[in-house]
Amino acid sequence: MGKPVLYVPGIDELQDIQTIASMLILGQVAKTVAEYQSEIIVSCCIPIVREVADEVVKAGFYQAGHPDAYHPGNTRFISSEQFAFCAGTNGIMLREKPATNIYLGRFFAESLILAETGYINRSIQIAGTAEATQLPFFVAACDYTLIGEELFAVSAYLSRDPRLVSSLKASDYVKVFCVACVLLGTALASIGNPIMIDLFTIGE
Amino acid sequence: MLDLLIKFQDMDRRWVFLGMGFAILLPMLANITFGFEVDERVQALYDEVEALPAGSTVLLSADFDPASRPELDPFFRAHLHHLFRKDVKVVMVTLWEFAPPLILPTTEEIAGKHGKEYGTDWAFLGYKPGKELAIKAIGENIPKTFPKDSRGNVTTALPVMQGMKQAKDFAMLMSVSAGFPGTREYVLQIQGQYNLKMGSSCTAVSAPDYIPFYKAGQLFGLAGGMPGSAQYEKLVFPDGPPTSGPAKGERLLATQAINVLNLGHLFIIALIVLGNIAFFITRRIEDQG
Amino acid sequence: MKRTVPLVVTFLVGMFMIGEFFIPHHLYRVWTAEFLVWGLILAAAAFVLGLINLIQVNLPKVLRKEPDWGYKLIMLLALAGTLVAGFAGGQDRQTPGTVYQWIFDYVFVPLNATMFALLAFYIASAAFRAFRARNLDATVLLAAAILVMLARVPIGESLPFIGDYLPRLMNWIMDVPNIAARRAIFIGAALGAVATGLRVILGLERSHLGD
Amino acid sequence: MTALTTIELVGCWISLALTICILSFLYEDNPVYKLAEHLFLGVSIAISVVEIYYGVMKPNLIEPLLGGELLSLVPLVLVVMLFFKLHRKLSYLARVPIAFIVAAYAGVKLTGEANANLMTQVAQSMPNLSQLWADHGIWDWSADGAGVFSGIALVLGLSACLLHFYFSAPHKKAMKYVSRFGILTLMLSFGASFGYTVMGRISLAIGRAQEMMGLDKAPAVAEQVHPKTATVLLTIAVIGFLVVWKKRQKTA
Repeated sequence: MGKPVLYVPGIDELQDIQTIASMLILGQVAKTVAEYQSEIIVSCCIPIVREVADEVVKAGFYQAGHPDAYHPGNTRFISSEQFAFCAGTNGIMLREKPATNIYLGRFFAESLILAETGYINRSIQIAGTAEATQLPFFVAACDYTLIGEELFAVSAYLSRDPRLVSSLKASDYVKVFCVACVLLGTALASIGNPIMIDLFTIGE
Repeated sequence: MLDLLIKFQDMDRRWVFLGMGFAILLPMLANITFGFEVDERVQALYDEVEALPAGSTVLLSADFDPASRPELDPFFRAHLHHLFRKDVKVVMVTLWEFAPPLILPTTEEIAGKHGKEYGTDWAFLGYKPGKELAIKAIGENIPKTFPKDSRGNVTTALPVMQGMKQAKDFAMLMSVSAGFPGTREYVLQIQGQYNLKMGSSCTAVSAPDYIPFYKAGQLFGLAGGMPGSAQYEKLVFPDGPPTSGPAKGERLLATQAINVLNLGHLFIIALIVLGNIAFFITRRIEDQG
Repeated sequence: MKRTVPLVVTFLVGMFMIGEFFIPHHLYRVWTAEFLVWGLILAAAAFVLGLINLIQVNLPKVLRKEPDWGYKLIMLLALAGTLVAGFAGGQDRQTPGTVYQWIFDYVFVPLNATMFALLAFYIASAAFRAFRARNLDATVLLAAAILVMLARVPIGESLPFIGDYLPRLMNWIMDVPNIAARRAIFIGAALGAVATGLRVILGLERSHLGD
Repeated sequence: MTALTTIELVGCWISLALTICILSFLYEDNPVYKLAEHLFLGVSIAISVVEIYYGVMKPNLIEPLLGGELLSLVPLVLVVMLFFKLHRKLSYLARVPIAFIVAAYAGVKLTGEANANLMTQVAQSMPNLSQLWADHGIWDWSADGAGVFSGIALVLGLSACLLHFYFSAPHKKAMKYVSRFGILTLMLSFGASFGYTVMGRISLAIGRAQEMMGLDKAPAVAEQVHPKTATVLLTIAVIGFLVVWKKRQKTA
């Protein structure tokens, strides 16, 4: 208790779907943190993401009934340069010693530097990204890792909003449909019928 | 014994750092050299550039920063030599804000050595932020996206830009890409839509991500990481560092660096193997006792 | 009003951008391109807000002489100095010999590249710590990593017996299981993106509007 | 090669000094690193702002406005609304430009992702097995293991991974095995990715080492800079400082 939570919403723009998913989860995390009367530091790489994160955290504290505990200086714009951002976020980890680091969103090469610094700091680390190149590093250095679309599923699941959960179900059906198409398409292609391939090819 | 093994498994990571440092420095100081082969993806890339007719124009998106320079700059240099040597014109853009100070001096230097004129043989349209949006805009209308070039000339007035309105008007699109935004976004946003002929040089990290695009025919060639750059250097300069001609003085840094990679890899593999041996012995002793 | 207008804007702009895919008319393209440029301008303008936040967070720390205030001061001075050099340099700021280019070449480039280079060391320590054959999953992870590492360097190719097969096996792993896994992640992520994109455009997802 | 100016020489030495300051972080967080870190933050933000101004604001907003293009008033209004974020009471106005930018990207992504990631990836995953059999048989070493086996492995691996992410129902019975196969495929891919990445990461350190040894410069330039001497001297200085700092820390 008393140690803050560090939340890093990736380093991509607000418009990236992963960043939006991260913002939704941030709302839930902020609410929980506020309920325990702890602190949450959000470290942002993109100015406009900071502005939105600020609103989201404020709303979370408000919903938890502790609007007074909300501290705008804890949602910070660090730098829009990838490794400067990484250095700045490392600084927060080393000097403000968060108990938990949460990395959710779109990450690139900085993922391993962040996760390793968090590891030597003995923080509990939760990561999630749909960026396939960075997943191995999060898997190696974090306690829990959300892989690919699990990131989107968590935000829908935590929100408990039936409309969001239903969209999750819809993507599940599309997934099964894709698998069926791949299997059927392979069978058809193997007997010389490329109809399924043509069906999935656009703009030629 | 058990204590020692357990200690080894949990050793301070700073010992690992120290070892890694030595693994990098030793081959550089001792000047060890190894040979290497050219893989199919780099060969395909080279062949496609080689097949360009003189006078055609290439769109080059150089999207890297100082951090990824060791991997991509050798490719970038060799590629410019290759293009200018074949009298191909180059229009360069970048989506990375930190790229212009790196790529512009290099291009000026190499173009100068080949006696190429700015505006007629090559042009640099500058940096455009916005990531995917910028790529989409490049696909749609280049003069609109870059109303002026990096020197403040009106883009449509440049001789090299005559007849070049969209990405699809160019003979090929080459993406020298250190990550996001880069090759992947070009493929997603405009390659498919306009059926562009596109090649890529990327960092070793992104290479597995882009191989599906190569397999799918969306990229005609792919040079991944330091080895990709070294292989391309080998194809462009088959006789080693050039001692005469416009490329005189090129040091072929990627070819040099490939030696260090050997020892670095062996060091990490040795660490993992030793770590596992220690792990198994400890587990066995613990199981017995 | 406060809620409806942003939602209406979202819906109209989003639908218009999607429409481009189905209506490949020249005039339509002109307008989507214009919209995209506006998006670029907005993203750029947000930097002013970022700058203000930065000063709001750090300047009081310097003035109150909180711990590390000296470093914050250095940061603010470096920021101000580089801004002045950049704007004073104007269109020619990137020509060799200018202060801005000097800062870029001799301060920014080494800092950025070295920060990135720390990864060479971190990847070694992460591999040493994480790659233990604790169970089947971890063993597969570890075996694939070692195989690829060996095959990636010329030394692997010169090993007796397996040297010839190593690069081919690596290519197979990269081309078959790796592509299978990556395609699955791509497809899943694309579904997530499409679903979330639709939720945003239809106004079901409003977190970004501070709701 | 012409002679370097004093400013350039000083620059080369500063560049090496900063490199060593950052590397000192490998030992632990220390004042030298903190100095470099904060310098980096300040400089990087300023460069972003300058480049964004000249790359976007000036050519796309300011110049068209000065040129009397009325259409540019629309993005100007959006920008002004965004700045209301700073106003306590009117901050809700900023929601309109935020809505605009998110919707524009979401729309672009929707079609881009659906096309390239979804449709193309699915279309590429339907191998013609009889063709593979005719060309390569079961397994062809000379073509990196292409053949019927790989074709089937690709299709099954992809299907299993996709089904592993099936959230609507718990993974029981047959699904358990499918999901397990999916996880193993993922692990194989992650391991391979990790191993593949090591190379890129070492390359970065090589780049730094090349600079520290002067290999990145033309020989004539390197002669003037004396990079090796500089590296050794600066390293000794930083280590010396760290020793003193550590001692002081202990006594304090």
